[in-house]
Amino acid sequence: MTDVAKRVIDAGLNLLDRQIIDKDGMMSGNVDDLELTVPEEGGPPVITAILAGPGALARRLGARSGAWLESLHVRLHPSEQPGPARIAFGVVKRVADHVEITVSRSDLDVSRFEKWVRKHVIGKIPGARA
Amino acid sequence: MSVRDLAGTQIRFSDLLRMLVLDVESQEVGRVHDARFVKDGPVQGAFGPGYRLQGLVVGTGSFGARLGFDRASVKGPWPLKAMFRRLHANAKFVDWSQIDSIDGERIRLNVPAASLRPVEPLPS
Amino acid sequence: MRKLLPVVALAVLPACVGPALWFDAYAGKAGATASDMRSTVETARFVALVAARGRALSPYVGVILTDAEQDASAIEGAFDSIQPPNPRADQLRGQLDELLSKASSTISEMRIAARRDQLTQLQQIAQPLAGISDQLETFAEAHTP
Amino acid sequence: MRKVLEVSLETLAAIGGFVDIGDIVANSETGARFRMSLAWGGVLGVIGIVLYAEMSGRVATLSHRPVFDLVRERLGARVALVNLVASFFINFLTLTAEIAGVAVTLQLASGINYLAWIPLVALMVWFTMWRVKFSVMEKVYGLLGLALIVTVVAVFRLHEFHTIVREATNLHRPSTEDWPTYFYFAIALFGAAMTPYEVFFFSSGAVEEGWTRKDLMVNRANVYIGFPLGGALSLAIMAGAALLLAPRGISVDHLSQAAIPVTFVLGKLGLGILIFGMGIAFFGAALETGLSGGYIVSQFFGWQWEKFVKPVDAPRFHLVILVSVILAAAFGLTTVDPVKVTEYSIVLSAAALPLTYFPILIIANDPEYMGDKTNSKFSNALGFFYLVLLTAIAIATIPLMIITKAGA
Repeated sequence: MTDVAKRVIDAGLNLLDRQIIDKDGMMSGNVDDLELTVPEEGGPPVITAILAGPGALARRLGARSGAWLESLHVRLHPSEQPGPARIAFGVVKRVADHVEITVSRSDLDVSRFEKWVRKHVIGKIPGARA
Repeated sequence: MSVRDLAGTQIRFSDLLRMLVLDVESQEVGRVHDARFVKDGPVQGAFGPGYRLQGLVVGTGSFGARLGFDRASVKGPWPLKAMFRRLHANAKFVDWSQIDSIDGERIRLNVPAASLRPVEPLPS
Repeated sequence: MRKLLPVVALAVLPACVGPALWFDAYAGKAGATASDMRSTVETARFVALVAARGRALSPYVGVILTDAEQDASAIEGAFDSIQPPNPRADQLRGQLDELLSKASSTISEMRIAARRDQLTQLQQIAQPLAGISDQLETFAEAHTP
Repeated sequence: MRKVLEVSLETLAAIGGFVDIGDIVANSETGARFRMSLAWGGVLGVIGIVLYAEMSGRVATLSHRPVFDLVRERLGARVALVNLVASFFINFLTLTAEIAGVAVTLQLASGINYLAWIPLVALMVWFTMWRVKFSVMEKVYGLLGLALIVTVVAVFRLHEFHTIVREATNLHRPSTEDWPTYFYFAIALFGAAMTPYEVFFFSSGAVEEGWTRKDLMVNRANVYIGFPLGGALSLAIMAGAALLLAPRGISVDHLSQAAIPVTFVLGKLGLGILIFGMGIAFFGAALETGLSGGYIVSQFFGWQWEKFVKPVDAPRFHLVILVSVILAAAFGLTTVDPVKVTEYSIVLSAAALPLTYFPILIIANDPEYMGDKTNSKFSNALGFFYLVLLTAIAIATIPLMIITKAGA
């Protein structure tokens, strides 16, 4: 168990702003925020998800740049009221220097912009797949 | 909102950070700098037991709180270490059970500030 | 930018400064202009020297003289656009202007020769620059605040 | 034996890779105006970059994390964003200056105006980043950049070594210059040696190449031998300007003037080698700054950034690079003076450094990341001294820039 994650952490120091690595070893965003859920039966909150991408980062940047980033996120996102991209803590494999997860980044909502850039810009340049 | 009424709700960690903490006599204790979690909460899928909030690290002067001089095993350089240690010397640990209510930007405690313990270093 | 500063600095001087101060400021800018032009003149002379000895590549000589020509005309233009505050300043202006325009036209001739690949003739064309450079240096020293 | 060869090859490449347009401009200008009296500014900068580059290489090797990743983690999202915006902007200015600088060297060789070369240079810079392998790229421009040794040869041929040393060790301000200008140029020299992109590139490169503890020796050799020798090339440029330009009252406003001393002493061959060396050095620095822009933005947001994965697997990283190169070329084409852009980039560099170096210094002291390879007492004392110095410079730069009208 010590392998997976430390038993006691300060989330700001040990979890926030760390790099997320997917099951293929690819960088998949940063831990921009955490979702805490207070259990139905009461008691202290538990970390239930990692929030990543502009929707999550915006709130931490404070007034102006945050609002700008948030509006950009809302405008570019297909759904009406998009929340931040959410990665359930259940898919976390390891918390160390990096946060490793057991799914592929292509299945994550946080990769939306990346996919767009790949499809419409970078993928169209010769040699992009070599 | 009283802590009891929070059951089933969600909080963003970033909202928790920087919240103002007042003790039972409405004395200002400081702001939330960090939160300590223990891996013994409800099971989160393959991750196993989830991280359960144990308590908050509360202090005055947020500058450099993230640097970790006060908690991690950072060794030096000593002038920096001494400076930031001093800056955060008055940091307090607020156990979850000592929280009475969380309202917007404020956290109210059910104990006086004087009864709060100092922050223990993280076990390595 | 160095070259344009005299103009800017004079333009922003408050109107309330007395005539004596105005003259000193003008003379200071004239001194700085002379020193800038001397740098350009010496650059041209230097290149003529190495070109005459067949020690420089001809595109390089062309480029450095084109740059020098542009600098020279920029320095001249910037100085001419400064309003001399009084008759004493007019005299100063006339004195420096002559040096500036001589330097500028000589460097232009050098550029023309260089572009025609007449590198060996450069030193002969550059001859007047020696005297001009000395006069600019004297002028600059006399009017540096 | 092979390891020794690899080390010496890399170290040689580090010498050639050290010099960029900022070093050439700053050292020529100050040599021509202040002779050798500001040599200490360059020396101070070289010691600083040696110290922090070694630290960032060691941190990257042991924690597998590049500098900007650590900046974000230790300073938090908001302060890191401020650092990102400042560093990216300065890096962009440097990229513009390097691309325009390569174009100017092509102009010096061909006579064709540099503006005509900018699009071609930008395309070559981008293509190299798009296609060429990291380790090959770094070694090729580093080794070819060694052509700049002509500057040292030229200075030796002048047989005025004692004059240079005497002037450089006699700390004084020339009577023709005032104190603010003197310190403004000291900051320029300092910033030219300690550009922020160097640690971004160096640490990201260490992560890209998968350095392990065994490579720490290569890291040390590169930094302790390569950088000071690279710095010596810069000092040779200053000395050449001090000996040949200063007596004639020539101030350096164009790159072409920076080549005068070598041309005078060594003739056509020397000039040819110098132009080639400058072109290669600027090209290499354009690659380093171009990549650094992609590195820091990606590392701040947590995007995939490594160059060894296919571009389709790191699309946002390559998008940042592509857009920066296009914008830098466009900015260069506005006929903005490359020498001026360089001057601003190096002076602002010095001012932006504390926010980047602070986290490096802290992590280098954290055994949780570094194990037994934390900083020695000596590097900590020196590291702390530089942090104080950099902070003082960061505060003083903008006022000095205004007082001296940017060194005019």
